[in-house]
Amino acid sequence: MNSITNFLSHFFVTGDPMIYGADVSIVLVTLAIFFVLTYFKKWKWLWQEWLTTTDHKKIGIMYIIAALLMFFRGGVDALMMRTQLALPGMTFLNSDHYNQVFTTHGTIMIIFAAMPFIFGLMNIAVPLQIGARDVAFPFLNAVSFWLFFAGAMLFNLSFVIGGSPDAGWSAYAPYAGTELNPGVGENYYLLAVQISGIGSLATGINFLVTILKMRAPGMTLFKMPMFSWSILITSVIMIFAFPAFTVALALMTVDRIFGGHFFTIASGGSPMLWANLFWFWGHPEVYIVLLPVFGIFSEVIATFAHKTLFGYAIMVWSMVAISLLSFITWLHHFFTMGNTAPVNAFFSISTMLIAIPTGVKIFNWLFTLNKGRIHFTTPMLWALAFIPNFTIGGVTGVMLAMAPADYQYHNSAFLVAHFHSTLIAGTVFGIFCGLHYWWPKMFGYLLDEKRGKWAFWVFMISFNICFMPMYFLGLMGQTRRMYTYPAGLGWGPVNFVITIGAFGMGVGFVIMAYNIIWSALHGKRDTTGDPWDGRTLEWSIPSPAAEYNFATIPTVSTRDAFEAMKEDKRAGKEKAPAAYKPIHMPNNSAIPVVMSAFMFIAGFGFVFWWFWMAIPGVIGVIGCMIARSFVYNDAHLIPVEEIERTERAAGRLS
Amino acid sequence: MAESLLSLNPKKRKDLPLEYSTEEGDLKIVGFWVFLAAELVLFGTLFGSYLVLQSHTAGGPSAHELFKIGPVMIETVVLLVSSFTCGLSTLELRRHNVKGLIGWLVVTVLLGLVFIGFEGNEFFTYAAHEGATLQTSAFLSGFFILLGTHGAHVSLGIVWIAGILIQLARRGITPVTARKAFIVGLYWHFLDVVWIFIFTAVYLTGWVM
Amino acid sequence: MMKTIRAKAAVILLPLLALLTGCSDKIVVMNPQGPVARSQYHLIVWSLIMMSLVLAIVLIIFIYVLVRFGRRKSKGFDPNDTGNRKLEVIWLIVPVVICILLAVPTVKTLYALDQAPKATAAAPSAVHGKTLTIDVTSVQWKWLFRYPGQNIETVNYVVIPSGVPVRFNLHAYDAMNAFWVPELGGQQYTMTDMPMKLWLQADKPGNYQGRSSNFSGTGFAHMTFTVQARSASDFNTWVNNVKSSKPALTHDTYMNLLKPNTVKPQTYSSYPPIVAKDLNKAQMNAYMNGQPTGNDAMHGMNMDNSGKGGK
Amino acid sequence: MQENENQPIRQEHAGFPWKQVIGLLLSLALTFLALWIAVGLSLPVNVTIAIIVALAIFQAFIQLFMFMHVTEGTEPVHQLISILFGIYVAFAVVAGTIWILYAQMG
Ligand code: HEA
Ligand code: HEA
Ligand code: CUA
Ligand SMILES: [Cu+2]
Repeated sequence: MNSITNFLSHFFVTGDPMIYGADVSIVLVTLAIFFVLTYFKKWKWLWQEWLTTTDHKKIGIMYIIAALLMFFRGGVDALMMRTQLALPGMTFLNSDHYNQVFTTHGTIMIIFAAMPFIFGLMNIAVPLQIGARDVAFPFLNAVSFWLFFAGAMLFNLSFVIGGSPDAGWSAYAPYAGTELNPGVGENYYLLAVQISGIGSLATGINFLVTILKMRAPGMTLFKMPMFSWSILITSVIMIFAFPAFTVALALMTVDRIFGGHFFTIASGGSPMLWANLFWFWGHPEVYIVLLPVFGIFSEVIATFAHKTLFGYAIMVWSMVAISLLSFITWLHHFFTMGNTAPVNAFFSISTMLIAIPTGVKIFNWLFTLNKGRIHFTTPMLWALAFIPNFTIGGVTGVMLAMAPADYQYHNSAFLVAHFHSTLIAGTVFGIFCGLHYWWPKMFGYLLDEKRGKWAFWVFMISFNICFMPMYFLGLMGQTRRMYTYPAGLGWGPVNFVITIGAFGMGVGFVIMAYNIIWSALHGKRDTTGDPWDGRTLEWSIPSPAAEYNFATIPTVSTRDAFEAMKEDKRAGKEKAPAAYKPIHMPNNSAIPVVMSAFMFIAGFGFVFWWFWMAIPGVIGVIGCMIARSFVYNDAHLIPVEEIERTERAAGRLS
Repeated sequence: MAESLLSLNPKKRKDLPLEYSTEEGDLKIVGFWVFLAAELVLFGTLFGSYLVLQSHTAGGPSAHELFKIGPVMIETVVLLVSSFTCGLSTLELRRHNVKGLIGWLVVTVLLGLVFIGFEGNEFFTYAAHEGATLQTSAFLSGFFILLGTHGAHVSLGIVWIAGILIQLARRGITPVTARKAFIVGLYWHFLDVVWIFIFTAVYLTGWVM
Repeated sequence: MMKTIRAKAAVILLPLLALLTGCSDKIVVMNPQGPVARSQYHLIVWSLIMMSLVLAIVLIIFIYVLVRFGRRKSKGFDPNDTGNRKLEVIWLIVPVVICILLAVPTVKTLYALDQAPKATAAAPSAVHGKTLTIDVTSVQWKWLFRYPGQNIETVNYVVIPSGVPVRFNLHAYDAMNAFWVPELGGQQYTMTDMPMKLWLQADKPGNYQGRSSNFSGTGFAHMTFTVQARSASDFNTWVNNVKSSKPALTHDTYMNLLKPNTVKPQTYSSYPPIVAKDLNKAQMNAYMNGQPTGNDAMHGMNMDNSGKGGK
Repeated sequence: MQENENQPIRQEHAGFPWKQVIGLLLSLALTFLALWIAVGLSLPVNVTIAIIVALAIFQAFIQLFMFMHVTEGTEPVHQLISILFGIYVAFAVVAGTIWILYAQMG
C-alpha cells in the first residue's frame, strides 16, 4: 500500500495548486468532449471526416487548431514567467517551477506551435497554389500530422504526470543528464521532440517532392508562387537539419535511458558535443520557421499592393543562399565555449553573411510596395508591421554575430529580445498574416476586418512595449532563465514595463480568438472564392475547395497565374474549360492514427524506463508499417457526375 | 482513362523501366532518394560524434586494442558481395525475370543475415570478453551506436526485403512490386556505402591511431 | 498609421543615442571598467552606429512608400514595375560593405582578446609586465576562486589587483556555467572536461558584480559574486591578512562546498591538495571510491592545463 | 493506375552484367588497398587518413553510379541535387564538429 501511494505521488505531480487546477481542467475538458461527441452522435463523423483523413486541407486545419492551442499554452507559460519577473523578489513561482515553465514555453512555442502552424498553412496553400490535387504522399502526410500530435500530447502530459523538463529548450548537457537531472522530465523532452521531429522530416520530404513533381502543366519552377518557393526551400532545410537533431536526441536518450556516455561528465563524455549537435539543427530551425513566413509576406504584399513581386528571381536566389548559409553558422550560439580565434572568426563572418540575402528580401518587399496601390487589410497590416519590427530583430542578430561583442550579450536579456523580435515579428506576425489571408479559403467566410485590426494594433504595440525594453535589460546585465532578481540593480522598472507588454499581447490574442468566434457566427461569406483579388491559383477555385481541389487542372503560362487568367477573361480571351474526367483520390486510412497511438505508448514507456510498455509500442509501430505495405487498394475514383454536382453547388457550373 | 492525382506530363516516363511507369512510382523513387540524402546527414552526425569521442576511452579499451582484422574483413566482404547480388536482382527486375529477381534477393537477404550474425558476434565478444559495452566509455557509446544504427538499418532491410519477396511471389512483377524491389535495392546499396565509411573511419583509423 | 510609425522610430532611436553616451552606470555593458570590456564596448558602439544606419534606411523607405502609395487615390501606380537590376545590385553591395566594416574590427578584437590585455599605461611600474592567475571552479551554485600563486581560496568573491591582467582559468565541477563580469569584460563558459581561460583587467579599484550567465539549475539565479579590485599594495595587504587571520580550507569543508547549495562568501588561508586537481564530479566520486581519476591527462580531449589545447 | 502495365520496357540490360561485376571487383580491390595502406604500410598518420578517406569516397561514388542508377528517372536532376546537398550538409557536420571540438583553447 505504502509503495503504491509512493509511486502515485511521484507519478502525478503533486503539491502545487496550479497543477491540481490543470489536472481538474484536463479531466473536465476530456469529459466534456466525450459528452458532446456522444450526445450529438459525432464519433463516426469525427473518425471518418477528420481523424482518418488524408486530405491535405483537412490535415492543414487540424494542424492549425492544434497549433493555436499550443500557442495558448505557450502564451500562458509566458505570462506566468512575466508575472514572476514583474517585480524584484516575487514569489509567484519558485525556482524549479520557473525553470520548467521557460523550458516548456520555448519548446512548445517553437516545436509545437510555430512549426505546426506553418505546416498547417503550407498544407492548405501549397497544393492549391501549384495546381495539384493533393500532396505527393497523402498517407505520409497524415502520418506526419499524427506523429506531431502524439509528440505534443506526450510533451504536455509531463505537466501533470511525472514532471516537466527544466533544462531549457536547448537542454544543455551535463545539466540535462541523469547525474544532475534524475527525474523523467528530460525524458519527456527527448521522446516528445523526437517523435514530432520524425514527422517534420517526413513533411519536408513530402512537400519537396510535391513541389518538384506535381506542379500544374506550364508552371516551371520560376513561375511558381513565392510561398511555394519558400516551402520548397524550407523543406530542403528540414530534410537536412532534422536528421542531425534526430541523432542528437537519440544520443542523449541513450545516455539517459541506457546508460551511455555521449554527453556525461563521467567516462569521457563531451557535454560540448551536445551543444554542437543541438545548434547544428537549432540554427537552421530558426530559418525553418522564418522562410515560410517570408513566402506568406511575399504573397500578401504583392496581393495588397496590387503588383507583381519586385525582383522575383533574386527573391528566390536569396532564399537558396540562406538555405546554404544556414548550415554553416551554428557555432554562433556558443561563441563563448572556449573556441580559438580562427573558429570564432569563421562563424562570425558566415553568420553576418546571412544579413545580405535577408536584406535583399527586405528591400524587394519595400520596392514591391513602391508604385503600388496599397490596401491596408488585416493580413496586410501584419505584413507591413513585420518589416520594421523584424529588421530590428535582424540587425540585433548581426550585433550578436560579432563574437567579441557577443561575449557581452550571450545568454542575457538582449539575446532574449533578439530572438523574440525575430520569432514574433517574423514568425508569429507571419502566421497570423497567413491565417487571416487564407481563412476564407479554409472555411468559406472571412475574418472580420474591424476586430482583426484591433487585435493587430493591440498585439503589435504590446509586442514593442514588451521586447524593446528587454534589449536594455540585457545591457544592464540581466541574464536569461533567472527566476528572480534583487532590487537595486535598476532592473525592476524595466521588467515591469515588459510584463505590461506581455499581458497586452495576451489581450491582443484574446481579441483575435474572439474575432474567430464572432466571424464564425457573423463573418462575411466568400461566394466568389477570390475575396482579396488574389493573384495565384488557390483563388481560382471555390472557397472552401472541393475534395479534389481542381475540377480540371489549369494550364499555366506566366507567374501570378490567376491574375493572368482574370486579365484574359477581361480581354475576352477566356479558354473554354476542359471536360471533366474521373479523378483518382487517396482513400482515408486509420493506420496513421493507430500508428501514432503506438508511438505515444512507446514514448511514454521509454519516459518511465518501462520497457514492458515501450517494446510493444515499438512493435505496434513496425506492425503498422508492414500492414501499410500490404495495402494495395489505397485510392478511389470520383465519377464525373459527382464532380459536376459539386461544381454546380459551388456555382461554377450552370 | 482516369485523370490521375497529379498532372505531370507522363510522356517522358514511357522510355523508362517499369518502376517509373506510374506517377506513384516516379514520386516514391524521388522521395526515397531524398530520404537517402537525409540519411547521409543522419550518419554524418553519428560519424562526427564518433570521431570526436574516439579517443575518449576513459581508461577502458581503445579502438586499437579492441578491433580484430579478421572478422571485420569478413563482414566487409560479405556486405560488398551482398550489394553486388542486390545489383543483380535489380538487373533481373529490368529483364522482367521474376525468378531471377527473387533468387538474387534471397541471396542478398542471406548475406545480410550472415553479416548481422558476424556483427552480433563481434558485439557479443566485446561485451562478454573485454567487458566493453555501451556504458563503458564515450568511445564505446559512439562505437556501439554508430554500428548499431547501421546494423539496425540492415536488419530492417532484411525484414523489408522479406516482405517484398512475399509480394513478388504472390503478384509477380507489376509496376508496384517493381517499384518496391527497386527502392529496397537503393536502400541496400546505401547501407553498403555507409559501411565503407564505417570500415574506413572506425576500423582503419582505429588500427592506424 | 503614419504617426504611430514615426513615434515608434523616435522611441527606438532616442534611447540608442542616450546609450552611446554611456550616461547610466546601471547599463553595465556600456560602462566598461577595464581594457577588455572597453574593446568590446567600442565594437558595440560601432555596430550600433552601423545598425542604426541600416534601420534608418529601411524606415525611411518604408515610411516613404506607405505615405506615398498608401492613400486612396495616390498617383504613380505602376503594376509593371517588377524589378530593377541596378537597384538590386545596390542593395547587394551596400550590405556587403557594411558586413566588411563590421567583420574587420570583429576579427581584430577576437585575436586581441586571446592575449593578455596590455597593462594600463597609468599603472604603477611595480605591476608592469606582471600577471595574476586565478583558478575558478563553478559548483552548483557557487563560485570557488583559487590563487595558486598565493595558495589561498575564496568563495563567491574574488579580489584582484587593479591595472594587472588577470588570467582566470575556468573549470566546472558539475553543470556548465558561464563566468560574467560585464563591467570588466565578456563571459566565458566553465566546463567539466576542459579548462578555459578568460583574461580580465580592472582599470581602477572598485567592486564589480559578477554572475553566472548559463543556466545550471535551482540556485542559478543566486550564483553571483563580486570582483573587488584593489590597488596593488592593498591587494598584497589583503593576501597577507588572509594568510594570517583566516582558517585553512579543510578537506571536509571542501567536500561540503561541493554539494549543490548556495553559500555566503568565504575566505581560506590555504587549501588541501585535492583542490588543485580540478576534479569534476565524476572524477571526485571515483577518487572517493579509491579508483583512478584519470585527471592527470584530462581524459578525452587530451587538454593540458598550460593553455595549449588539442593535440 | 494499372493501365501502364503493358508499356514497352527497354531491354538494354541483356547480356553479361559487366557493370555490376566491375563494380564489385573495384570495391573489393579498393577495400583491400585501403587495408594494406592502413595496416601494411607505415605512412604518417595524417597521410594515411587522407588516402583512406579518399579511397572511401571513390568507392562510394562507384556504388552510386554503378549500382544505384542515380542518373535515372524522369528528372534525375532532383535526386542528384538532393544527394549533393546531403553531401554538403554531411560534410559540414563532420568537418565542423571535428574542427570545433578539436581546436579548443585551454
Ligand atoms: C526566426 C528566428 C530567428 C531569426 C530569423 C534569426 C536571425 C538571425 N540571428 Fe538569431 N536567434 C534566434 C532566432 C532567430 N534568429 C533564436 C531563437 C536564438 C537563441 C536561441 C537560444 O539561445 O535559446 C538566436 C540567437 C542568435 C545568436 C546567438 C547569440 C548568443 O547566444 O549569444 C546569434 C549570433 O550570431 C544570432 C544571429 C542572428 C543573425 C545574424 C540573424 C540574421 O538572419 C538576421 C538577418 C536580418 C537582418 C540583418 C535584417 C534585414 C537586413 C537588412 C535590412 C540588410 C542590411 C543589413 C546589414 C548589412 C546588417 N541569433
Ligand atoms: C515562436 C516562439 C516564441 C514565442 C511566440 C514567444 C512568445 C513570448 N515569449 Fe518567449 N521564448 C521562446 C520562444 C517564443 N516566445 C524561446 C525559444 C525561449 C527560450 C526558452 C529557454 O530559455 O529555454 C523563450 C523565452 C522567453 C522568456 C525568457 C525566460 C527566461 O529566460 O527567464 C521570456 C520572458 O519574458 C519570454 C516571454 C515571451 C512572451 C511574453 C511572449 C508573448 O508573445 C506571448 C504572447 C501570447 C499570449 C500571451 C497568448 C496567451 C493568451 C492568453 C493566456 C489569454 C489570457 C491573457 C490575458 C487576458 C492577458 N519568452
Ligand atoms: Cu570541451 Cu575540450
Ligand atoms: Cu542561430
